[in-house]
Amino acid sequence: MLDKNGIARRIAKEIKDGYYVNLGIGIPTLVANYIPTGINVVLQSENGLLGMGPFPFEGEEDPDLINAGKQTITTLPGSSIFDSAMSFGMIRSQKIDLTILGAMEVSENGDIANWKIPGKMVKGMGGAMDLVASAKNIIVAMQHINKVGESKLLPKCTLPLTGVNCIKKIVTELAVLDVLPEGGFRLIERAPGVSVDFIKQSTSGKLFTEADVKEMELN
Amino acid sequence: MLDKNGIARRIAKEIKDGYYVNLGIGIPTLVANYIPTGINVVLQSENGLLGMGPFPFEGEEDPDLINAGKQTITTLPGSSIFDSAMSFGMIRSQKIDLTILGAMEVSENGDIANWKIPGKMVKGMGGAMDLVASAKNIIVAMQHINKVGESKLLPKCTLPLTGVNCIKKIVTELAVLDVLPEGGFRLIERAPGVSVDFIKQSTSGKLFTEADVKEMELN
Amino acid sequence: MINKKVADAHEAIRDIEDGKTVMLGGFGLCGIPENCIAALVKKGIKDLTCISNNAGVDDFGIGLLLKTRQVKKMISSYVGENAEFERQLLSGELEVELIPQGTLATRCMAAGYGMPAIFTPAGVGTEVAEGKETRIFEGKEYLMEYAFDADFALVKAWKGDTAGNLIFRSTSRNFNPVMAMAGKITIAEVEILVEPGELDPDHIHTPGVYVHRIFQGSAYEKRIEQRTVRTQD
Amino acid sequence: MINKKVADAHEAIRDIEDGKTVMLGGFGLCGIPENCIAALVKKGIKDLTCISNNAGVDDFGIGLLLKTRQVKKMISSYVGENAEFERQLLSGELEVELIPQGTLATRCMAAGYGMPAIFTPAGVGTEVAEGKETRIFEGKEYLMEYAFDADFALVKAWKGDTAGNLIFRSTSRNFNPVMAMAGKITIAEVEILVEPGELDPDHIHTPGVYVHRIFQGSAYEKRIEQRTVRTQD
Repeated sequence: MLDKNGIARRIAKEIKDGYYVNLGIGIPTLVANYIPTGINVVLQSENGLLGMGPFPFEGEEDPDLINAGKQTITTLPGSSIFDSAMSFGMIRSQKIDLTILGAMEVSENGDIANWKIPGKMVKGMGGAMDLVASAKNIIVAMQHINKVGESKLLPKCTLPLTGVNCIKKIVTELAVLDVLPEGGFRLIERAPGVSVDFIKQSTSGKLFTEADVKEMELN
Repeated sequence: MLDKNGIARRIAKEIKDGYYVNLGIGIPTLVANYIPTGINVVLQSENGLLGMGPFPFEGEEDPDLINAGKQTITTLPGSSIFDSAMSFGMIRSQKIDLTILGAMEVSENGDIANWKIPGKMVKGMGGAMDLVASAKNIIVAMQHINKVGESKLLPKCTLPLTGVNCIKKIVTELAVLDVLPEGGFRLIERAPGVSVDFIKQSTSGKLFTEADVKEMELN
Repeated sequence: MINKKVADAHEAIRDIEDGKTVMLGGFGLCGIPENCIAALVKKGIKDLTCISNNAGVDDFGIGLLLKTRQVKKMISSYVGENAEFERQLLSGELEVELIPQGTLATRCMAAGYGMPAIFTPAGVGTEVAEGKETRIFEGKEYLMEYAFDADFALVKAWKGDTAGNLIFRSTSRNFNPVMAMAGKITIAEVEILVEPGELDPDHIHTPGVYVHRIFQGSAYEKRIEQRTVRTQD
Repeated sequence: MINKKVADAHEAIRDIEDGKTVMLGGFGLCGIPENCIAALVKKGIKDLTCISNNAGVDDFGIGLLLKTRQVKKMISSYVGENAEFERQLLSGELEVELIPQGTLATRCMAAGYGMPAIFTPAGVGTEVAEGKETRIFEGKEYLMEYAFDADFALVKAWKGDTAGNLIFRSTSRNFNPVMAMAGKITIAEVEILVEPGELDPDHIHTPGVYVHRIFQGSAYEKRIEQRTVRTQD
């Protein structure tokens, strides 16, 4: 079973040389720490930055330079700044190769719910609805099972949706899964020490498995 | 009767302090020469400049700095450069207070034709259709009568239209006229030495005149 | 050039009255019009509809206007960092309209660009789409969203000149340029106000035509919402 | 950063084939991709659909492609300065679609901003409106115009870095940034190509994400179409 950093490490392997990538808040942010050396990737922050760098050194924080999670960050050589309209313009026009974001639920037809829990204070969808509706390639980073032991991979989302028919791939503490165009989850890899049966039990939506499901390689 | 510079001089009197103004090619361009001192006006050139200055001195021409007539120009302190989409964005959102342009025909309901003569080579409408469809305040600078002696102020345009129901004021070699919201031209001023009768003869569209039509003041 | 300079925030907001719709630039606490917000608080104008990506924190940014109950409605994409906001919302004192961040930005741009409506896929199939016109282009569904209609836009730039030209610094740019274009009256506060001619025309982000009043702000706190650092290796 | 640098115009346009739709930046002869045009002429690609505000003059700009009859169709707002253009048009060799300049610019921007269509009042009630959907917003009529779909965009910037970031100089900016956003493949030629980090992120007009290939052009003629001067007093 993977911890959050393990999920981030596995997702990092999906990133190809030359990708522009938007990382959501939470586990997706951790992905930046595991991008293999030799792979040139540009991180987009939807508040208006391409070429996001690491956190600043203590004392070098710039209040005018934050990411979409409102954290102080740095820029890298070759970065560019733009306004929010252009930022979502490039998202909508699919110039961003990969979007990685968290979810509360994903359904077997690729719907995602990650912004609202009825009865709880709503914080807002931020840029998530734009990202999921626009991106050609979305990976969800999430826990397979919620805190009360229920599967978050469902036949149908129960929470208000963020986007429909948009998720292609999911990486959880248990597995890597594709969302099939015709509907259903396909088990691609299992986490180290996790059995296919356990993944089956933990997946409430339709799950397709093959005879031999390989274990994730994390390096 | 006014010459081209006279028409430009009369139009310049319509420009108020604090106006952003777009000047078309031809007589409108001449208007810039007659803006009264003490009046602060910013000229927009729709190829992407606010704050257009005079022609450069010989030897100081910059091929990267032209106006919408493709003439070499200069910038003034406080000018700004932007792309063509923003340029027409500010035109459409009516940030430009006054548009001055030429016409082949204007009709009594404010339609304008100024871009195409059937049977002749069509050069294109350039930015004229955007300007006339967007501007809240348009003055047409034109000859009252064409080269074969026909009125250019018509009940209805005969040439393909550039825009409909958009012209509010016309300044010709003979007169200043308003286009009335309910249709028809209203004679406001006559050029020095020009009689109301002559203006009536020269206007094919419906013309409203008052008992006493004052002569233009040009200073 | 046309001189847009006013003395201070108080003069700049002189005609903002109860019940007006006001856009405020900024993302989180980054690039917010601190001086204008302080002046609105001081003036005590009520029943504002605020269009801003976020709602500030309890004691800073738009949070200051919430504390004094000057806001009737917030139109935002994310309002998560504010306990007073939550209290007012749950008690029904405050109305909130949540819209996707890209839709928010593009509806501002649409206003500045004279486009009455735009199409976006954001929110298709979600509750955001309820009651909205949808349309399919090349097999993909879009919502039609309308341009904003704001009485005022309050924006914060780094540098500006008295002709109203603005230059933003780093990610404090965010919503400021699109809101600057969208206000019927746009008020810009800047850290450094210079004379026309001191800014390179090629570097200007917001042309002065979009800005109606400009002043040099003072005492910028520029509070950091999430101070994240790494340690020297 | 991702390296977009290619050796020269020839390499940059390697996959532009007969029949493709190509956007070309520039206004008149100002800010046109001179090196790319020369390479297209040399390569002899035919049946191009060119989207460009103007069509050059007889012996420069897109006029060079017209002379060699490489253009099947021009989509422009103004094509007035070109005798060969006129000849081909009248003889039926060349197809031309004239569209309002603001519509041209905005249809480029729409493509770059992922907006399938936009609304503009330009052309309402004229022959430009023929066959087009119209719609009334708040009593004003608009045409719906579609985003362009161009295979390639060829743009010219002043400075660029190998990450594809572009900075334009003065009014040679014009259509270049919006076309840079709109091409499926965008090729930028620059007068000065530098390494990442040499351009101020706040000064960049076109972020590198929109640019697929970049090269340093050479031998820029930058011809002036209408040399107008005043005399020293």
